[in-house]
Amino acid sequence: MRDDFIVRVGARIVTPFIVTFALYVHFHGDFGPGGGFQAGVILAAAFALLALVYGLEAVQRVLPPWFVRGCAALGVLIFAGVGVVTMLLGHSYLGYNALAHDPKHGQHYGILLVELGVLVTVFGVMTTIFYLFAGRAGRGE
Amino acid sequence: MITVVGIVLFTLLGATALALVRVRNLFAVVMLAGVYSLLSAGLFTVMDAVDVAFTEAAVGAGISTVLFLGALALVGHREAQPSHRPILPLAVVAVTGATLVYGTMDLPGFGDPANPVHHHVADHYLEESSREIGIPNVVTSVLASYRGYDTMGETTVVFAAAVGVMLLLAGRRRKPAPEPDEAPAAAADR
Amino acid sequence: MTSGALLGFTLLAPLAGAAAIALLRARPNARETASLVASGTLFVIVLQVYLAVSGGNRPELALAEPIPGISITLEAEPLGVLFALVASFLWIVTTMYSIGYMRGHRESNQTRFYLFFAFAIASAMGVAFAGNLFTLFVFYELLSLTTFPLVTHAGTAKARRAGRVYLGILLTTSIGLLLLAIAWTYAITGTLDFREGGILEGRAAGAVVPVLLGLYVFGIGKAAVMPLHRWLPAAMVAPTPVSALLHAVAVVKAGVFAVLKVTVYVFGIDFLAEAGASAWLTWVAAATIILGSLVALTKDNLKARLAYSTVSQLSYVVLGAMLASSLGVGGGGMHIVTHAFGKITLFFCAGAIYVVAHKTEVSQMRGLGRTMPVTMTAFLIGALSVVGVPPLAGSISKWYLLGATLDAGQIGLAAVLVVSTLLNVAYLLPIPILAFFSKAEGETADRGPQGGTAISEAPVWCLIALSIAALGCIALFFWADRVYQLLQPIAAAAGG
Amino acid sequence: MSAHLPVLQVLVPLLAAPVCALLRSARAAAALAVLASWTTLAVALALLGEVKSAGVVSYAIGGWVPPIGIEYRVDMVNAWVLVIVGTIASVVSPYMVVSVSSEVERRRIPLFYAAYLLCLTGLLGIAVTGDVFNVFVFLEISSLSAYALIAMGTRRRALTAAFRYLVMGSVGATFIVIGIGLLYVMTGSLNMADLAVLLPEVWDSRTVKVAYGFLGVGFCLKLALFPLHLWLPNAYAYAPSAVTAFMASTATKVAVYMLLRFFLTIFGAPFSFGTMALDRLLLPLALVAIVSMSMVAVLQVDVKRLLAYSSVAQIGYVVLGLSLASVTGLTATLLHLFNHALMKGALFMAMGCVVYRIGSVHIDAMAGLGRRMPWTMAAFVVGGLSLVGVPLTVGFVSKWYLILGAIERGWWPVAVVVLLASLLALVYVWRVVETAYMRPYEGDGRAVEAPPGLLLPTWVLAAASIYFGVFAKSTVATAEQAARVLMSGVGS
Repeated sequence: MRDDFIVRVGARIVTPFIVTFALYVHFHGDFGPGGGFQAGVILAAAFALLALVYGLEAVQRVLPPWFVRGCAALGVLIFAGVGVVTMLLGHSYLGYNALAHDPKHGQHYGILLVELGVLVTVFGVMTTIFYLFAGRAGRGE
Repeated sequence: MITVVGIVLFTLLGATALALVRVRNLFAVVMLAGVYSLLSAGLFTVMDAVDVAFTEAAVGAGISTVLFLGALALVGHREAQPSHRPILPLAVVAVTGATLVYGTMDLPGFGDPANPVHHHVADHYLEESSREIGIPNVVTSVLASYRGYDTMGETTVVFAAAVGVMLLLAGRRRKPAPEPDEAPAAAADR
Repeated sequence: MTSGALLGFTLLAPLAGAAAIALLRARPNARETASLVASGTLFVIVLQVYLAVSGGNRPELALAEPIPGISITLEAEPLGVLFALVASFLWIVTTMYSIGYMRGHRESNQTRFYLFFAFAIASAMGVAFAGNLFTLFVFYELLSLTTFPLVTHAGTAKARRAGRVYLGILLTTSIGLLLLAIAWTYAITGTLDFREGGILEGRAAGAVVPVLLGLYVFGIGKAAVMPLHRWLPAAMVAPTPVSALLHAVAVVKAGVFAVLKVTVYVFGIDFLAEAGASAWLTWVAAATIILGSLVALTKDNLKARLAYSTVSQLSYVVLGAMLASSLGVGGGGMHIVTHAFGKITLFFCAGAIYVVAHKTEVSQMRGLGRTMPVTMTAFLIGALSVVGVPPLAGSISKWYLLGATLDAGQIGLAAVLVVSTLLNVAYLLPIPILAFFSKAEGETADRGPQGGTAISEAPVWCLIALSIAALGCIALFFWADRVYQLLQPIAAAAGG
Repeated sequence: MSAHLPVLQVLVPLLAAPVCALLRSARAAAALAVLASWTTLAVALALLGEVKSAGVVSYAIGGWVPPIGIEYRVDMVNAWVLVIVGTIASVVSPYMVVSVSSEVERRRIPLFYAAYLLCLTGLLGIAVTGDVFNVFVFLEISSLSAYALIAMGTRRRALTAAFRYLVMGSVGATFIVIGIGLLYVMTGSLNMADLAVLLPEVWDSRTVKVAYGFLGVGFCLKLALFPLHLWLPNAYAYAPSAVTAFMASTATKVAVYMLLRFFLTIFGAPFSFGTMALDRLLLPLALVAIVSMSMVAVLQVDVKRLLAYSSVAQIGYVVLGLSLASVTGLTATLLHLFNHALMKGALFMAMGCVVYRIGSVHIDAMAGLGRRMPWTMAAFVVGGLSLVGVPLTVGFVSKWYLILGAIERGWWPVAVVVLLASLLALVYVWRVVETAYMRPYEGDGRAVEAPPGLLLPTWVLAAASIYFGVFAKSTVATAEQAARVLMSGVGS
């Protein structure tokens, strides 16, 4: 596929849109359907597309395996960490109200942060798994 | 209109499921699985569960198809012929299905506003969400705040999956240990 | 020292002995000294308990309460004291004997032997002073487990098979029947304590009583009531001091002791007699007495013959208990003592013969009386005691038991005892007669320079031990009063 | 911080898991895993103390009052289960440090600890929560990580064993989530306490009964009740030693807890024992499990498999206690959860010591080990005697209550079966003991005593299975209180 001109150009054009869409899905989750989970998946799909077209190595130069692995773990830490912070601020675990003076703002920040955690983990996990499969396939043949 | 769409989608869904079971070419199986997810996403949309539909489309039809294909590259395209007819599994599936159908006969009618699901905690979510949380999408406020802890658990599930795959696949080439039957003999040889 | 603490020391003394044995494993002399010191100490302690109990006290010591309402408690009462006295005294004698035997026979794993012997004695003390059914059960099981390495001491395939039979039967009966009986008793009465007059009276009636009693009698596999006696002959592969432990010091005695104890303190003699629940078991015991003797007659192997003799003799005690009268229980209690001394003498002699002359079969023992005069004289005394010839100890207990059967109007059972005595004569007495009055076959021919009539006695430790045991048979005849006095309170409580 | 105890119970391993995954040093990951496990136990004990003094502890996550948000709710029953899981985790984790270093590739070890911590998180999460959907979420966490952990066994068959577990486990989880879904449809609530109030109104509907059935099948798959136990023997036999010890002592126990919680608290004992005849359904299965699986265990030559089958039989005891439908029976069930965890943990850990030295647990390979590895085999003997139910071991205590429960109901044959099965246990335990002690050692010199890092944890459990057999007062009291909580609906 790497030699196919149309695919290469197509992928190059489409990818920014996919990434943008992922971000839209993430940040628009408060208003319409979507959120961190879907955004993470879409983001991972964007990089999977690139890897299919340009080869795994090319993508891994930009997003090294250790980085996506780190993302997988980091997202969980972000999510759980928000809870720890609210706990330290004297509220109950994941009580976002603690995050700002106005409970509504607190909720808003909290939701954004935890959704970010979800996004990071889902993106990291999906990409890691993709790397592992794709990487092994390359070596096996 | 909605009913017709629903019936069509369900018929297609059933046909896809049957094909999935019958087809032996794994490549086709993966594609059909993608189709299945897409159809389900359609059904969810018809049932006004847009968030679920979105997720199903992104995960079921999107990334998992890619991952399945990645796995296929490792194991080949043809499914091994099963050694015996799966009578017992079929019976189990039939009984399970029948039980589910039996169970749904007492189910409250679909979309009935008097249903308990629409009243107990749902009332609170719908009425208080904007006051307590202040964002318009109630689904998000439930997922991220009211039941945010579940979402954290699900994030952990996803992470656990990655840990599992990494443990299994991360560059492993280990020497297989002797099977139990050989073990004592091997010990005696040495 | 309070008398309760004394009971604790009956467990501690052998355990401390075990610890010393383990520590001194590299120095056999020190190790055996530790064994002797521990056994001597234990006997002194038990004597103190005896003094306390004969003074009318009932020392008690609660150790733990594993399950709410069910405790591990030690309590001294006459029957237990009697059993403990016998076991602790015979431990001394057996240790002496072991020193001679184990060294003379160059046995391996001697440390393990002394170690588990001490454990077994500790368990026996626990059985003797058990204050309730649960405690009895616990120590009864411990006794099975701690004697297992002793039974399989040789480690051969035969020993392993014997060990399997041994543990198999003892644990099967105790877990399958005895534990069930105990749980049932608890469910009925809400207590497991031993009480004078029993705990079941007024709480159980009808068919429950004989069934429950049957569960107990057969569940206590160590009493070797037929058909659950197989473990005892199987265990004959063990070294002779172990046989002594099994047959005289602790194991089978723990069994019949437990039967007596259950009869007296769980059912209560009067309750049993009223309910008539034990009648069917007197006949089981009677059958065991006769069959055991008959099988013994057919055995040429000396230890096997003695083993079946034990099976038969144990049922004397069971019979005594099942007669459910104070005379029967007293006679049974006495028989535990007298049979212990008689049988240990016989086993000591059998072992001595094996160590010195390597003979195991009765038919090989012609002329042994001349090479081993002391041993064979002791054997004669032991045999006569078991038969029940005065002035030897065995005659007293048999007399009481016979009296008990007659008292109960059971002529049939009395006849069984008489017949059994005749059978005893038939299988025991030919051995000393052969040894003293017939010439060894091909005398001196293959025995080399030390053969012939030259005296070739057992190791001196063995001789001391078997002489003490034989003298005990005689002495007990004259001290029988003391023993019976000790048991008097039970008889009194039973209104007998 | 004590107000946050319930959530800390889960949070500590949950935070430690991703950190472990990020670490590169095996040693640091090991230290973290051990530390997290010990903290877990400390929290569990503190919780138990609080429940004992203050009654039910409730924690509203996110500050949302239940049933709006997710509630953590700890009473005697789950406090007890948390202590079991915490105890086993804190004993097994240091053992894991030594045993895993010989069984798992070095650079994989941090991930291994991450998986272990996730599994622990999942189990604790199931036990602590008061929300049915939350149960499912944490069930998935524990299951996924368990599959991976089992696949880490050194033999190739570990992979197929893990896969089989994955298939059957997923079926179980699906059944459970269907059941939960149906409950939600019928009541509109996911909170356990709330459900318990709402459900009686719809008891009669088919949907609730079907939900009950689906949940039951799902739980029985997870707790490996005969005949749904097929995944268990291989999974336990081929998993790494420490994983086997951990899983055998915790995973099925937590599954039993789920069953008790759903059927006795949420649906309520009257519904379970009355309408659904749960006791009469489970009784035959439990009895068949006890007898047949003990017999199968007798035939095994791989000792880990033998112990695995024994586990299935022991689960039979646990379920039998439930099917006695009385406080005594449930006391036996809850006691046996703890007691069996202790003894099976000790047994599997002793076998881990053997694997560590000679690489096999084939019964013939164990000949003469009684002398070569005296402490290891002594621990096995202790655990084995406990399995048989010899007095002064924990095994006796739970069996005693089981027998009493059976006699109370007048079910004599049941009491007899329990005792008979003890004898079967004696047979299979004794086969190993006899091989180890009575047969001469035939291997090369590799069989020497296991390192203290393995031996010490093994003996902690072995000693505990004696200690709690001699001083069972506190455990019995706790279990009985918990049993009363579960049976509260029936008024006894």
